[in-house]
Amino acid sequence: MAIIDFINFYIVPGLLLGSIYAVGAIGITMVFGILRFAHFAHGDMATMGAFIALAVVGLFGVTPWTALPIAMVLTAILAVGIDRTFYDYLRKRPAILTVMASLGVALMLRSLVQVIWGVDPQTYQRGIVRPDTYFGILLRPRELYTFLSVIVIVVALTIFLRASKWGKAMRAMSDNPDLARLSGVDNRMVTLLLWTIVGALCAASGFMLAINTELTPMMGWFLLLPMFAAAILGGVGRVEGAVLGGLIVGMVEELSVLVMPGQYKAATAFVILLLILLVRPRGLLNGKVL
Amino acid sequence: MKLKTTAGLIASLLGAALIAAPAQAQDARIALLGGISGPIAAMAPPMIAASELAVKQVNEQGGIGNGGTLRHVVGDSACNPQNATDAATKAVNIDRVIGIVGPHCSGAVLAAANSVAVPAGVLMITPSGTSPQITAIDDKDLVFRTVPSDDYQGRALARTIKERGMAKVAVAYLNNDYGKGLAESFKAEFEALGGEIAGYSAHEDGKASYRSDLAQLARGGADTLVIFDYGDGTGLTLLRQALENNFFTNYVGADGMKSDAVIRELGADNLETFFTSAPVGEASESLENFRAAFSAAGGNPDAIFTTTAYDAAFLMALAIEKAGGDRAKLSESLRAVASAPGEPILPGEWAKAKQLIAEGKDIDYKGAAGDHEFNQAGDVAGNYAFFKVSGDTYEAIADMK
Amino acid sequence: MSHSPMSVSPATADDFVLAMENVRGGYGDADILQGVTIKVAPREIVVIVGPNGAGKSTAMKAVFGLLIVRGGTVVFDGEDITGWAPNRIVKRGICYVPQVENVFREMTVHENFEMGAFLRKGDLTAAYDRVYQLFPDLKAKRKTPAGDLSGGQRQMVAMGRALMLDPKLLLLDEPTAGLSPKYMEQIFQITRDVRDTGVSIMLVEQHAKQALAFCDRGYVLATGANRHEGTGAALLADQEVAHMFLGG
Amino acid sequence: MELIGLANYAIFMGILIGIYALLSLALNIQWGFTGLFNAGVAGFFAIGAYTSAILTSTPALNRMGGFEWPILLGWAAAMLVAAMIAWPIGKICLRFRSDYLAIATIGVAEIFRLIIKSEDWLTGGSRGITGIPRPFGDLPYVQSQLAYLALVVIAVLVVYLLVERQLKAPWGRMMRAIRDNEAAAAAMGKQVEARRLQAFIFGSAIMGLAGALFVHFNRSITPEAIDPMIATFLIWIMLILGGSGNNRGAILGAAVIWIIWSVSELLTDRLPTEVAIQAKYIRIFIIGLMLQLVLRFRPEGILPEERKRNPVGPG
Repeated sequence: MAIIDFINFYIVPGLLLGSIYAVGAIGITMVFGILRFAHFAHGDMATMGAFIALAVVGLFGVTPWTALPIAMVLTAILAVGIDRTFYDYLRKRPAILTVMASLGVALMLRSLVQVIWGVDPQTYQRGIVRPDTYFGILLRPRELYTFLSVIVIVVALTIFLRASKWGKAMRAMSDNPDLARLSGVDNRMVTLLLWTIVGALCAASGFMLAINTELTPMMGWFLLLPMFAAAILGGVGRVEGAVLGGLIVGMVEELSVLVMPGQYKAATAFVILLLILLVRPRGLLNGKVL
Repeated sequence: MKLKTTAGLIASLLGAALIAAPAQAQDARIALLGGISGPIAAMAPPMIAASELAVKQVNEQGGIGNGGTLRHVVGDSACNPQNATDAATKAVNIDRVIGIVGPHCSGAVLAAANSVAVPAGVLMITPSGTSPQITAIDDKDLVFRTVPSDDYQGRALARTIKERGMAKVAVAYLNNDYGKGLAESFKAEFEALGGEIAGYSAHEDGKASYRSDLAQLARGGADTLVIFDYGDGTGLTLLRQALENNFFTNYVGADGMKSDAVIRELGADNLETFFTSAPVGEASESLENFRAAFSAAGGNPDAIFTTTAYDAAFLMALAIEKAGGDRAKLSESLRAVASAPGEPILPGEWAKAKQLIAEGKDIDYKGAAGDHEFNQAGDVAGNYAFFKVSGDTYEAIADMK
Repeated sequence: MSHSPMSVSPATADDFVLAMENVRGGYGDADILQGVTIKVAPREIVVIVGPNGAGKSTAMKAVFGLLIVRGGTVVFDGEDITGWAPNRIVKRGICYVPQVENVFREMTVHENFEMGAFLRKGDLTAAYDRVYQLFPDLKAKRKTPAGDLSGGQRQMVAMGRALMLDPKLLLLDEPTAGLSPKYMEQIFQITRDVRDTGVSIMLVEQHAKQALAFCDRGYVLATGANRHEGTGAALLADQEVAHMFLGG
Repeated sequence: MELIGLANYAIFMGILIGIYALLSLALNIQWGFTGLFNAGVAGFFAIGAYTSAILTSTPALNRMGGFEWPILLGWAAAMLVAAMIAWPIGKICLRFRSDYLAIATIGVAEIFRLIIKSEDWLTGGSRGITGIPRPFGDLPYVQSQLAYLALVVIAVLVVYLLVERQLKAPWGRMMRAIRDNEAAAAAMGKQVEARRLQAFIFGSAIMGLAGALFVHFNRSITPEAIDPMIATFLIWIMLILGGSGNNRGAILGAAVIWIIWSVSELLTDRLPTEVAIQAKYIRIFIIGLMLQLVLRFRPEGILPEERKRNPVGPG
């Protein structure tokens, strides 16, 4: 196989898939890190975000990429609302109850998507797009935009977390919640910020998946487990770890077909997950152990 | 004590349900069970709508028996055995149906037939359960299907595309009973004919990317990709990614791919080398009758399995009419109305059929998806045509032998 | 007004930065503190010592609102703060350095200090200068994650973080636990330096002898109640106290 | 006439509730009493189902078996194989703390599901296994259903009594101590690990039994039956809703959820078809909402765990 084919048909799709996983995994790892629970509604929240973008495209006739920021804001508001309504009052109780609540939210979101938008697969823009060539590498505009958006999101988030007062407060909360509270960090504010960011990231990951494939009510649910694998692989609570984990999971999934039958592609994420839990439960970048 | 409370709760809820459902003696009740929620959620509503069209036509053209109405309930089999048996049990015991059209998925059919329909003596016709396992059910002649076992279609498709000069193909199939059944029979026949399978792989539902799968398939040098999947599911993603990357020249699907979603989302211009097979009736007016009626009713005749779903419901109604509503005679009557010889009845011709039955004449339903000459096991032989995309719809370009 | 028979305070309540009187309470249903009285005067280093399970750390947490207090009062700087939430107490001017997990491990030294000053607005230059002056070792490590530092340096970061809010009273929970004698001496020295910048200090110590030797006043607790109190030197000289800690 | 229909339906519901109650009881052993967050229920359910199916079904051409074993042997084997597979998994996974264990077990169950779907020689792949005998399957419909209900009820009863007895024994007291008190757990060290493993294996064996009861009821099994939604998460919802830590709660939760799920459809079926189809999606919403309501107003579940030392009730 020519190197260029290998890049075009295995590496680039792997990176693309990995980028989508990464954006979702960042949210999961942040919820894990700060609120200490596995957020099972993450995938369905991504679905919701993707469909909200579809609604924005339909209502205002804007291009999908213009709809994305709007969808991110709306999904962020939704995420904050969900937290206030369904998770917040469980904060002092065992984490399992919040996990269960998030499972319930997942079901409710999926059902809403089915009722509002129906069950047919849909796309933002009809037709197919053949790729452009950049030094032999085949890329479609939407793929280019996806990569760019992921970079923008990761850089912006990193700057926010490293340089801003509240970003640092969020890291502090993830690092050592008791001490953060002793330092006077307001829990509620951090939680509000967290869900704003998580909601926006969910919308982004759902949107990117949808624009590269189709929108279906189950799309996010299928995304959930690879995203968990990515978050744990990178190290819980580590944003850069989630990105790394996402890229690795995406890449390994795409490359797995070289050595395994295609129907086991879905298993690769879990195998990676189990291996990492066994060998290095803190993840590649030394995350938290819950 | 708790048991009593629970039982009381069940009883009161059921009571409420029953009050809401008055039954009249001369009416006949059937159930339409479909995978409304679950993995084939996108396919189920049009299929249900097609079956309902048959029910509507029956009632508009004289109803059942002497002034009776054909009533139906819609149940969700969710494509899994748990929900399928639940829905079938409710249909049989609470709604007192005498026939079930459905369920849609083979696993659901197996469970619902084995633990509900057959023991309870209720006739069941599935429009889309394609697994060969259904043939083997010990069914007391109560389980039928209007969709051929995937064996027929896979083989017919192999012969057709071999004839059309596609000698080296790659096969991508969805890892479920539908995809796998087609892929296996296709492969066997295609290789027997001297064709070369240059790539053969299964894929799971719901993954975000299939590009490396496709690249892997393309490595064998095949110019044609045969996709056994659903056009409003993963098959759409797969076809899109294959087209966008120019992995192959020709794309061929079975009936599952003959979905309007494919044309709607990918665009007809991009589908000039996309072909599908699908079951059709021998008399071409059969399909036309159905298409016209279903379009008029707001349905989409290109949606998957709508023809078989319509035929299943129409056949059920014919059998009920023939049996005079007698549950015990139902399967015998079904065989009578479906098989030659007899006066041909096309989709929508309920009034004519009703009159012939009343006169004691033999009829033979020639459906939108085939003639439905049931064999011993309640299976039908397939009758297929080869379709290409033309404008916003599919156009038959050849019969498949 | 409740008052403890043990109370032999040298001055009236108004002269103390902190006056915790006859406090009872615990984490759950059971009272761990059975009536504890501890007072800290301005610019004073007060040490709480006692055997394991005496309620030393618990007494400190009672000051900081981390306990369910079921009796007694905690008065800080003339205001009754009994039952206040920790973040309110922080704003009022008490900072607490927990025994363990007292730094943000993944954040740099400097970021730890920033977090310490989270509630402060305005120019922080003076505050940073103060901590880096107190802990010159940390100046070179300001970009190092606190988790990568040695135990003694981590303790400095923890104290520095607490000092960023410019508290009137600093609570140190076993700051020398697990440190080598050399570091222990250093921490004590730093504690004195901190006091000299005008802060009152209350600390809980496991190393009773060393701590009593360096403090201004000490309290000996046992089974959740006051046993002895006095200047460090006086307590060290006390036969009963010596017996308690030297064994035999 | 109608009453017989009602009774038939009630019998059927009883059978499925019984099977789900077994799963819920098994999960209660693992989560309710031991604190093991097993989110791979479907995996052990599947192992039991397929084991019994392969061993008791009639011979098939293109897969292993069937061996036509007696049904009871098939059930015993289902429990045994589920336990045997649970042992190494527990050995490896139980060291993870709650959420990690959950995600690891989801992963294990998904791998099982993919293997079952793909390895035709063993499980019949996506076509599944048919020709599985059903005890009393030759009786007329109603009698056969009743007989099966009796079997399921006996199984639930036996498991219930067994678990209750174990809980009152020192074993159960120790399990709860381990769950509630980290320090006590740490102090007991190695022994704790062994106990947790025992609970995991015991629970998994019962999940296997539930799987076996399920396949013999349907005389067939296909991979759709082990979808994580209906074979793992639904059971979690049942247990949390019924009251984790309370065996009667576990059974009640199974009953309540299944009845709501099933009966709600009866009511929505009276609506016009388009609305009825929408209503099926809304059913999923209702289950989600129910879960939220219980978590909000009764987080210990409908029947909370009985704790002697903590008489404080909800509210």
